[in-house]
Amino acid sequence: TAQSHITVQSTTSTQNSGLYEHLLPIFEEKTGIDVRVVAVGTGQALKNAGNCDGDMLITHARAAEEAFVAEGKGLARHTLMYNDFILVGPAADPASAAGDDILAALSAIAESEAPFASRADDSGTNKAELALWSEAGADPKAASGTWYLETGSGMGATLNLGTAQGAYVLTDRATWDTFANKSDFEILVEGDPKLFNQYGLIVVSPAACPATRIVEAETFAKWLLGPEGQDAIQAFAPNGKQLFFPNAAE
Amino acid sequence: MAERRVIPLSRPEPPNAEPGIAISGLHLSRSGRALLRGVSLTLGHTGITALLGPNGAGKSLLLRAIAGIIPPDAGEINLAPRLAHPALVFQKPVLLRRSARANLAHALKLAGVPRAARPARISDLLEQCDLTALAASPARSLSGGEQQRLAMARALAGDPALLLLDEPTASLDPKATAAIEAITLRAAGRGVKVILVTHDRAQAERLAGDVVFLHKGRAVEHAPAPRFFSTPASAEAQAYLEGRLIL
Amino acid sequence: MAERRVIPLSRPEPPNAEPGIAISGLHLSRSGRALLRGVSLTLGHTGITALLGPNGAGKSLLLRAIAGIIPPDAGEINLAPRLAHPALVFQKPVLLRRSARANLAHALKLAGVPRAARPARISDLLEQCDLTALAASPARSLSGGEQQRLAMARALAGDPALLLLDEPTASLDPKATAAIEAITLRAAGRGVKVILVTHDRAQAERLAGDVVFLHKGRAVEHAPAPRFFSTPASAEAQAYLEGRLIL
Amino acid sequence: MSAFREAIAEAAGLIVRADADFLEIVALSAQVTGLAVLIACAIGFPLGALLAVGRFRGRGALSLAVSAAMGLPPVVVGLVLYMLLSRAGPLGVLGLLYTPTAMVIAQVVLVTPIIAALTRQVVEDLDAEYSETLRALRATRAQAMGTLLWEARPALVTAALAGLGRAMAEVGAVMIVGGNIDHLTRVMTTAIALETSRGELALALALGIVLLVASLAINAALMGLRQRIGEPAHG
Amino acid sequence: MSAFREAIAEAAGLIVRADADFLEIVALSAQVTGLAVLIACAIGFPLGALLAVGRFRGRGALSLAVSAAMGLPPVVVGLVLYMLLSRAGPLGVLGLLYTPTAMVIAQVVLVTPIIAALTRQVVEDLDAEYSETLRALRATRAQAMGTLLWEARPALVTAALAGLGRAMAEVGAVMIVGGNIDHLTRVMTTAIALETSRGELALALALGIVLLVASLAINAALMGLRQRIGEPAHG
Ligand SMILES: Nc1ncnc2c1ncn2[C@@H]1O[C@H](COP(=O)(O)OP(=O)(O)OP(=O)(O)O)[C@@H](O)[C@H]1O
Ligand SMILES: Nc1ncnc2c1ncn2[C@@H]1O[C@H](COP(=O)(O)OP(=O)(O)OP(=O)(O)O)[C@@H](O)[C@H]1O
Ligand SMILES: [Mg+2]
Ligand SMILES: [Mg+2]
Repeated sequence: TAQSHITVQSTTSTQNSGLYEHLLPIFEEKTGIDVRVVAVGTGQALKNAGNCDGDMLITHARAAEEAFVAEGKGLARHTLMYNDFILVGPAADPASAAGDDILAALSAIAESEAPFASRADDSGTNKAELALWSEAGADPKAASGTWYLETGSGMGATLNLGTAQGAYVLTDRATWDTFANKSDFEILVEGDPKLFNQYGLIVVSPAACPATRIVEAETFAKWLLGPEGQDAIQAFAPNGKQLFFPNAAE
Repeated sequence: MAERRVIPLSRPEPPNAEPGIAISGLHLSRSGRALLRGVSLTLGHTGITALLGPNGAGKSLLLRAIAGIIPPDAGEINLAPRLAHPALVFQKPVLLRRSARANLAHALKLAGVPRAARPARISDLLEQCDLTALAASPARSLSGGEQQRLAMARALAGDPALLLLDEPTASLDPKATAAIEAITLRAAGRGVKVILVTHDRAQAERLAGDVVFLHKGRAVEHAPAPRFFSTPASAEAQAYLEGRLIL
Repeated sequence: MAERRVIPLSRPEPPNAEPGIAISGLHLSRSGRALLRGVSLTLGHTGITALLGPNGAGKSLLLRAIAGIIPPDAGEINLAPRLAHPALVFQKPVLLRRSARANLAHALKLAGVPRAARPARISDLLEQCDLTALAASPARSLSGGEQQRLAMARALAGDPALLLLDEPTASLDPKATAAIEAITLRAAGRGVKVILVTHDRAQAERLAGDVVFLHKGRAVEHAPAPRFFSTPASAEAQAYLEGRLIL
Repeated sequence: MSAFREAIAEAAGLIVRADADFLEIVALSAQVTGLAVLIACAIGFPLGALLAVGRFRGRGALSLAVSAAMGLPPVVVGLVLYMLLSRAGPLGVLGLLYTPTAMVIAQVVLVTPIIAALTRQVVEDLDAEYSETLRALRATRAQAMGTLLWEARPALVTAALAGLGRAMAEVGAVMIVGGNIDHLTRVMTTAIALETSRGELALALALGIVLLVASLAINAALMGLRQRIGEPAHG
Repeated sequence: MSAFREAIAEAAGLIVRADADFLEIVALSAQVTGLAVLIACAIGFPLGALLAVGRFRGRGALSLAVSAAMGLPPVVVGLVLYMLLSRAGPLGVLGLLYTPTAMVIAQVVLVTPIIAALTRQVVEDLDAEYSETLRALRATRAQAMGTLLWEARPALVTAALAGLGRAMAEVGAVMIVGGNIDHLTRVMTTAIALETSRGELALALALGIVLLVASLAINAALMGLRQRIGEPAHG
């Protein structure tokens, strides 16, 4: 039984993958601190933490995270772990997007106007996707509602839509590997360095939010960023596949 | 308890020997109370039968059973084919939340009267029951007597061959009472069979050919009206007519 | 239209000269129809006043106005302080969906009778209205006459000094009618003021000290009962008593 | 509470500006909800009346099922429809998933039980009053149902309003079967959910306020109607 | 339709295994929903009766507001409560955000209008029948309300069931104010939403089936009650 607790505002991808169910029991066992995870979109997570409704943030939108710290709301941003984004789509691959070049794949999709489902929810994944589109020189938003489907929902919901409609989806690997409704979808593009996906950790500043349980939050942050936590992340491999790669030391 | 006497009707019977209404061994109970306890009766095809009896004797229940609204627990009710579709005027009429006219229109529709024929029929019914001036009034805002007259008009809408009237003049003024009695007599004159529940002895004497006296769920006596009122056979009927009650 | 005559009551008045009930210029309309058209009346503190008139004359409306249930459009109703809390028996009583006993218990509670005193009072009321055997029956399943008696018992629950009865015996058998009349007379004997609407001329003659005759929303005549029945002053009342109707 | 003030200003701005995107969302919401409630009434009124006065085997069970179905979780309804309508599903060929039609179907499924259950209660109560009279007038069961429904209309408006409330507020099911696709299946509630997940709370709240204003307007109109048709009842 | 078969098997498995986590979620759902509906009834019944028979300024407006509030979008309710209960909000010191209490509050806000609006309709209908009688018996307004509510109880059970249905199905608001925190604020509906976003459709559906079975059981119990208390009415 935990004496004290902290609240973590987190992205959905980490929760959906089951990472916390793996990490938290280990941490709680050791410290007796009860960690409560609220999984929402990155935008909402930052907003909630800005309202002092969380003691810690785990998100993956570097620019927004740095802005959060710059505004004095967070103590510091730490790199926690990474994985990568992947492009999934129907095995038939009507746009011939498969390969290891994400920009070429996106161009091919735009060219063939094959359906593509975008989260369009300002999440970290969505921001990464939009950056890739603009790097590929395409403006899919102009086709919104035709082949470019802006779902305005979470990763899982967007994947459900994608598999039902045969629409390509850019997703993070963790969510995809643990996603159960894959239908006939396959990973079409992976390994492109542009698909790197970094997760950051921020402890909410007690100066901005006096109610922050700073001691417990720091304890959890230290643990996650330290060897024990990093090892635990490393060890998380549902279905035998590692989903997150700890990189706090870097 | 006195034996039930079934005395043949005084009015002439139609050619066929079959009775108009034959009730045998009718039983009805509710929540453990026996309310009709073996009612057997034979009524003719025509004429006005008065159904008398103290409060709670089962008159309204019997009328509803004859109308086919409540199924008896035991026993049988046989109506001659021409009497198969009776109309019933309830003791406490329930009118629709519409105008008086719309209530009649509704009844005519249910009776299968073609739409085109309804307005004339409605006017006629309103006229008969002296409601013409109130045709557009919401039925539920009518006075007690007016509502009772509307219920009567509604029952007549289907042009029934059997008319079951449950205290139809209980809250009518003398003029309206006379009018309803006249309507009833006119209907009987056309061959309509009428069963009339009333607590008004004089009314029964004025209208009825025969009288059925119900007491505690039993048909205690059935006699031609003059005989019933002059020399009631059962002690219960004697007491009733004198305003006493035998328990 | 004949002039309204206001004739002083024949019964002895209590010491104070103030009238028991003073109604002046009472007007009431609904959906454009004038239903009470300037009713002015002065009634005593005690005694039984019969309120007669054809269907739709406005008797029930007047009773409800006296009971304070419907506010008049114009005019005034003044009740002497001791008559300030009248009880009303409606023409169509609305009973709660509970047992007969529970209906009385509810009325006693509303009348402020302490809980402990209720059972005895209920037994007494059931006894008076001959409903003891039906105490546990759901009120809404009672026969028409039984419901009317229960409504009477409920009105008596509050021990009112002014009793407004709207055709209380319309569907009662002779025995029950006699019983209710006896209760009414007993109450009047105790000093309760009673206003009784009835279409039963004989009943009015038996009970009433004075008669108010209402016609088309006007109090056309107010006279001691013997005089009213022997020599009605207005043409309308004459016609009413003879079963004719003047329009 | 500056957030609220901000939201109200934003809501006013949305209405005043009435930009095309916003109007598109409002229009689709109105279409989907309106159609769904109409269909739900068309099914729920007679179904409720049938449950109230019908005499057939399984009536009790059906009545219970309808009543329990008021608690159908929207996400589950959405899921089942998703499974049926998805390309891999048995009705996939219809191509209905992620169309307004699918959203209407989802709302009909959610709203019909509410309207039917409330109608059953209302008609049952009226039937207690009218059934003997209607039987004495020899009304067929269908005619009796028709008469009772007509007599019940003020209460049916309230039932429809309850259904409308549910339909207007519903997000879980339409999110799944509609997909909240911009310019295609985005309605007010899914837009609110989206803005919320974006952390745009003021904008989300503003949309909510617009929705509530619409709800108020519709309710005012229908309650006026209810009063008008209710009048003869007491008048 | 193997997905459905799978889901049903999964649901049966869940119930049979009844593992601790699952039971925890079910228990919390029952507590939150049960408490919310009780409170909503405690507010909604008298409020509805007051709207039906009360005579006070603003009654029409309040009645309209309650009726329109049936269409309160859960996400908006969740948002507003979030803003109030957030540590940055005016009630932040209470520390209620992300607790079951906050979820109960959210459901009360959503369910009370439904119960109040339906109660108003029912009591209004009864009042048309009883008002003169009660006035003749000199009932105070409060006594009249009490009597009418008591007479209305079979219909009130239906109103409560409609509210219960909404509460059991609700996810948007409890997701925002509860946070769907494992072992703390995770209830059936938020668990279903989570499993859906994980693509675990069969498991989500299984949870939905469990929820429906619970709903059926509660409805059966309450409809039995409704019948029993309704009996004297027609008996
Ligand atoms: N559903 C019921 N449950 C229990 N008792 C009932 C029911 N219906 C009727 N009764 C009882 O059956 C008896 C007969 O009722 P009925 O209405 O036939 O009487 P009635 O002869 O018409 O009396 P009245 O002259 O007062 O109208 C009454 O005592 C009544 O209380
Ligand atoms: N709410 C209303 N709207 C319209 N007309 C009404 C309303 N209430 C009563 N009336 C009319 O007022 C007139 C008087 O009604 P009231 O009930 O007082 O008559 P009454 O004298 O008691 O008649 P009865 O002997 O038939 O009971 C009737 O013609 C009736 O139709
Ligand atoms: Mg009777
Ligand atoms: Mg009257």
